[in-house]
Amino acid sequence: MSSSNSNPSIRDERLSDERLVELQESVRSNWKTGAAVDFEDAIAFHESLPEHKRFARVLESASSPLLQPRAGVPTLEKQIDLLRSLHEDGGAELLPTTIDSYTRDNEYEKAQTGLEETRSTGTNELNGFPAVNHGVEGCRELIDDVDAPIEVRHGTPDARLLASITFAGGFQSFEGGPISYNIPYTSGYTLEETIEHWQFVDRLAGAYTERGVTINREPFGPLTGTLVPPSIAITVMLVEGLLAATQGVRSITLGYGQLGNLVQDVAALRALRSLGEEYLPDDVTVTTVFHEWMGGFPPDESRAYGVITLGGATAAIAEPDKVITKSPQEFKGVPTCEANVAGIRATRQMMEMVHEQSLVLDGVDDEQGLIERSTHALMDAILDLGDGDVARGTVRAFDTGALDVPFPSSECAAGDVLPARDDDGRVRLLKFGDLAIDADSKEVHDARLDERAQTEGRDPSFRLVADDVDAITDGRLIGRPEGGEGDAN
Amino acid sequence: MSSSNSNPSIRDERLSDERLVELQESVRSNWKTGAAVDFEDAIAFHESLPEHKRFARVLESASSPLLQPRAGVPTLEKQIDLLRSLHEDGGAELLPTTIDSYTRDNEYEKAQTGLEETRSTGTNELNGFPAVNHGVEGCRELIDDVDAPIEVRHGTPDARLLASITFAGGFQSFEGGPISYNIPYTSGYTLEETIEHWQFVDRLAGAYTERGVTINREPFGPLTGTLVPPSIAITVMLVEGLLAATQGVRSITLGYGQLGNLVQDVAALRALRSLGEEYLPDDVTVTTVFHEWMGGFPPDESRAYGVITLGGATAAIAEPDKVITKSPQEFKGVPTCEANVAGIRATRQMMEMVHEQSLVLDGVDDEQGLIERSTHALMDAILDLGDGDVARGTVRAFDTGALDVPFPSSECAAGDVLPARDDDGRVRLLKFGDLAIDADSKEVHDARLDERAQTEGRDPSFRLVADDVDAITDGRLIGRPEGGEGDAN
Amino acid sequence: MATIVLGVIGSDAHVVGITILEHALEDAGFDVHNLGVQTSQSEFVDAAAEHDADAVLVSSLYGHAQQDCEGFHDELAAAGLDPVTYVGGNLSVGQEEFETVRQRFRAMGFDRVFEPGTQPEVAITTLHEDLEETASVPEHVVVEQ
Amino acid sequence: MATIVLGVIGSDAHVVGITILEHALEDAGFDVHNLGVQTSQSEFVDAAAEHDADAVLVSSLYGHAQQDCEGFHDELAAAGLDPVTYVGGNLSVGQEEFETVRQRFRAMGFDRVFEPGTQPEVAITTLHEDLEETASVPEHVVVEQ
Ligand code: B12
Ligand code: B12
Repeated sequence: MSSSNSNPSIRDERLSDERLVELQESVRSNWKTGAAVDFEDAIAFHESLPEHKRFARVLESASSPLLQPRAGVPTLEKQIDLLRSLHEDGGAELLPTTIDSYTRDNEYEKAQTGLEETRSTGTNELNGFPAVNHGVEGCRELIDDVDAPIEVRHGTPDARLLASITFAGGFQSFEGGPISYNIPYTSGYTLEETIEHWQFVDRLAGAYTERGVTINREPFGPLTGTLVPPSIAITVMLVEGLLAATQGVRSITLGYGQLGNLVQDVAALRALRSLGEEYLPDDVTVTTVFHEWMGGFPPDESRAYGVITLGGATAAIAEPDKVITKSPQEFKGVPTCEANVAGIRATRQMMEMVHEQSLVLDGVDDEQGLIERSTHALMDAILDLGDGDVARGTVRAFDTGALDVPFPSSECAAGDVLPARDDDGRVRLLKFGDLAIDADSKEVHDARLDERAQTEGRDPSFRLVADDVDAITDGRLIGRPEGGEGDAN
Repeated sequence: MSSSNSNPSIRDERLSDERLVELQESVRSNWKTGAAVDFEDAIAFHESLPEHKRFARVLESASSPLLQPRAGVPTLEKQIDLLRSLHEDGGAELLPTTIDSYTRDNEYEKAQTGLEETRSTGTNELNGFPAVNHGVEGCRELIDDVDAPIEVRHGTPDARLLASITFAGGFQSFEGGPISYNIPYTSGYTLEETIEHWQFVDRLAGAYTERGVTINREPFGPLTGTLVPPSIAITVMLVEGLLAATQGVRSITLGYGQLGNLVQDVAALRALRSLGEEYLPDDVTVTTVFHEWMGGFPPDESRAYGVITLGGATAAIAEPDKVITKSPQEFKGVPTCEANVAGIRATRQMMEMVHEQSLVLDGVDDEQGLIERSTHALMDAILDLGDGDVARGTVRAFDTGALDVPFPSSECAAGDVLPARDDDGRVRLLKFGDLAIDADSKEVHDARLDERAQTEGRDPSFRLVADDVDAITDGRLIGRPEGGEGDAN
Repeated sequence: MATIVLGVIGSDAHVVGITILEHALEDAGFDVHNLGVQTSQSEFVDAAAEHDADAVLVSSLYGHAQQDCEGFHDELAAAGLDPVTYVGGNLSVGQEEFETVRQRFRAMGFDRVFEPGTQPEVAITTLHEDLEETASVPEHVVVEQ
Repeated sequence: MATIVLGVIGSDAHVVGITILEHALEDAGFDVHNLGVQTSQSEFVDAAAEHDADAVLVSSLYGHAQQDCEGFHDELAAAGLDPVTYVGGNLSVGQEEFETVRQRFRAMGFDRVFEPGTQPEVAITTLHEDLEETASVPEHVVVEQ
């Protein structure tokens, strides 16, 4: 059961100028570096940046998918080196700065300790870059010293101070959103709280945007990274896109994480783009990002390359605007710079080779139709439940289970949906809970999973789900029981 | 101009029993280890082998593509370790023993020196395993100590002694053929000579086969590994298959090397199988093998993985019976065992993930039709030129240029055909020389290359061919001029 | 049947692993109390006391396990508890050798330290082994999983 | 324009590289004599003498370059020849560091040693450099390609 009440006061309304200033004042006092945040000074800094460091401009004007890895280390010097190397050796056109877990928890004191320990011991005691502790000046040094646009990537439910400091520090792209950085990333916040927090972040991005400094916002598409059916992921993207647009965001990158079935992934990326165009206001520039497989990786680097390059092939066919690459060391821990470079280069090789070919796959249109129909049903339910207000509707939808996510960390989502792969490896739902997708779509899911149950001669159960979760780690796509692969292919 | 005369005496006829014995006697005297060859004793040894070491049986009964790397080191002990590791760590179902270059030249004395130097210095002074020098006993030790079927892979124009010793030594599969191990591998033999040599090898394999010990034979499909159009490669496969069948070979694996365009590669593998069934006698079991990219590799391992895994994806769709894997160290030199294992594992991961999916690609049937039509034209020309005799016809076809191979090492082929990629990355012919493919097929090649010339705004020339040869090394599929990619995709 | 307390420590939110573990342990017949993600040391200790847990299984994926587990065994001792303790997941930041990591967590008091990707079956087998006789720390265990 | 003799030494049959080199050198205006693959030392020496070559370019891909090139410069000297000599390709078996390989072939008398994947343009540039003054071995070359 969800902990939020079902009569939420939250509304999808633009925060007033006064409220923005008021909130900014209170937020900046949360850690000492907040004092350095000054909007006018920040605008001036952004205006001083060359064209090729303007995130939205670079992303939106690209003619083929740009590559961006994930990467963050505690110290400024090492972060600069790391990003330079990813750009120069890896050829990443867009760069990341991944934030450490303490900062995500707003535990700046602990982050400070970790940063200082790292400086004294030389080994990384944080799993990312503590941008709040580095402050506005630290961020600007990073922006100045690295020759490509950089995005803040994190997982912070309450990212208000992080946004204030990194925007002032010159970053022009910011990942996350009230659902996508709540449900997979924390158990400590209600959706109302995170929607409120992200309204501030988006409103702040909107304020910069109004002044001609476009801040790109990127809802986190993969959610829990674990067999999330496309319609659920896309619905969350649309909701977060709508909420951001209300606050004045004009550059929105909707995301989706590789599931591993080529047809389904291509269909989902196309649906993401077309639904994004359909639902988001005309004055928003919609781009899309494809994340290479976000679930559990194979333990060895060689097999990890197989997963990564399948992502590259998918991207070459679907042509999203951006691809977030994985490294071959994903299984074990935060990757070395070399491994990150290797992930980018392997992806690029595959993409370049496949991109030249006009590949037309059977069944993409049907699958896209299914995804769009289910997503429409979910969006309808949300808007209904909210009496036309997407913020209220979202809270109620999660409360009632009309919207749900598999394997949520947070209790905001019922967690009653259970995904499983069908005989073709496409992700379907085994259990719908109270999910508000249409009956036709449900029939498709049921029929496809029945096929699989027959192929394998076993009843669908949690065991099957667990097998599917492990499958790619184990070197396969579908978690077939030993020796029971059937001959349906 | 070819050095062979155009009125060849060679005929596609089965060598008599007497001739076989006579040749065997003379061949075995070429190096001291030949003395140990004894047919009856060899049959007994083969019969003592367990089922899972019988090459043809394992290959022909497999339900999905088997993986086989390339690998050979000079000493027996290290070769045993290497193969065990490829089998156990890499999961290769079929194993190789790649022979060193001196043995390929029948320079057993030099191979002996290299072997002895390797033993004393500990560093590998040969680029493969000198099976003749190891002799029948050495080979049997290898077969006994390794728990999977092993093939002899080499590149030897005159492999008569090598075959005699390795067959007696327990190997049940032998790569090569009179054209495929002549034209790309040497400049020192006429086709008549190599056909004669391989008639002996095939006849010997046939003699074992008659006694119930099936020796699998595998013509080398990739030829020069460098942009060989499918119809040319397949024609050579059919010719070598026919010649082998005449001598009594009953298990033939026809090969094809990845070109990088998915549609063309899938079409070619399907054409290879169907033409193999069409041309080869009914009592021959035809299987197919797909070689991962045989041309120049990217220098860095990460990008090499992109090339290798695209091969894996292709294999998963086309489902040949066997896949020969490459290692990520291909560019630089003979790979370490670990790199070889990595190549197998990356391939496997991609294959397993893609194999579960039913992927139907547009255009495969058309491309297959084109390949089959061109191949029929080439086969017709050969049989015409030989007055129905494929051996004589082949010699004459190469003499006249009716059959030709791009970038031949040998003067037996005119080398007047020049390949280039079309706008979609499929390999076409820019120059046909006197190649006997039909006018319709030529029109397709011309039209497709015109498209590309237009996209790039440059006239087709050797420069374009050279750019295409380098393209994959440079991280692309098509050798576009800088900044001239056009927007045809 | 033995009682097990299970959770993800610190501010780590990786939930998939413990969800799978929970199901597997329940299927194996254990009485499982899954505290979920982002569980503090004291929540672990309280739950262990409340349910009189035979074993406490701590999961940590995100790399901050060491900081999060510091002093955990003192807390348990202070509460008068001595359950079998396991820790598993991706226990350090980066690509450190697992053996080094294991030593470190062993020194912190964990009875067993599991490497990334440990299958539930392994946990079940060792739980059976370790909880066979008494619920106290088995001194005889030599072969680490 | 300078005269160049080009070939693949020993029993190596890798022909693609020299075919590309031949075209590129010809386009750059050199007088090129391509001896093809599987060229013996004496074939190189004879051709160099016959055409009065300014430079001899030896290619080797298959890993036996060292054995194949042993004594090559003695043969040249014995024939009274002293052309600029280059060697390039995959010069050793396995994954040896290129710097070690370079040292070895320099010691054998080659003026320049080129690593795998060297572009024809590089060869052309250095040929221009090395053949600029006289056709003798340039002592001033410091930066190796
Ligand atoms: C999916 C995933 C996510 C999802 C998690 C969704 C969710 N809510 O669960 C998302 C995308 C949200 C995410 C976020 C983050 N992640 Co994450 N994530 C992964 C990933 C890819 C798979 C984890 C997984 O679900 N595996 C499948 C399950 C079934 O396996 P498992 O968790 O390993 O558990 C099994 C066993 O290990 C064992 N087990 C686990 N614990 C225990 C305990 C005991 C006692 C025993 C016996 C057994 C046991 O049993 C389980 C069942 O078989 C891993 C890398 C990988 N493994 O491939 C990274 C990884 C764990 N994440 C990592 C990081 C850094 C993060 C972030 C901090 C940063 C970021 N990238 O945004 C955030 C942290 C957020 C937070 N507050 O915790 C790192 C950790 C690095 C390190 N330790 O050095 C990893 C290793 C990726 C990497 N290489 O950088 N992540
Ligand atoms: C295609 C190929 C083949 C084809 C060759 C077809 C043919 N007749 O040409 C086939 C399949 C027949 C083949 C056979 C063999 N090959 Co082979 N082959 C390759 C491969 C994949 C590409 C070579 C190529 O064509 N590259 C493209 C051209 C354009 O580049 P290039 O040759 O490097 O040449 C350029 C530059 O290097 C430079 N250059 C070259 N020489 C020189 C010299 C000078 C002076 C200068 C300035 C520049 C220069 O200019 C060229 C133009 O840009 C390479 C690995 C790789 N590079 O990816 C292996 C490779 C060269 N082969 C190898 C081996 C071992 C063999 C075999 C012995 C064993 C086998 N696998 O069967 C046989 C040898 C047969 C024989 N007698 O020679 C090894 C060599 C190992 C080593 N040195 O340690 C390699 C490196 C593969 C590997 N990693 O194991 N091979």
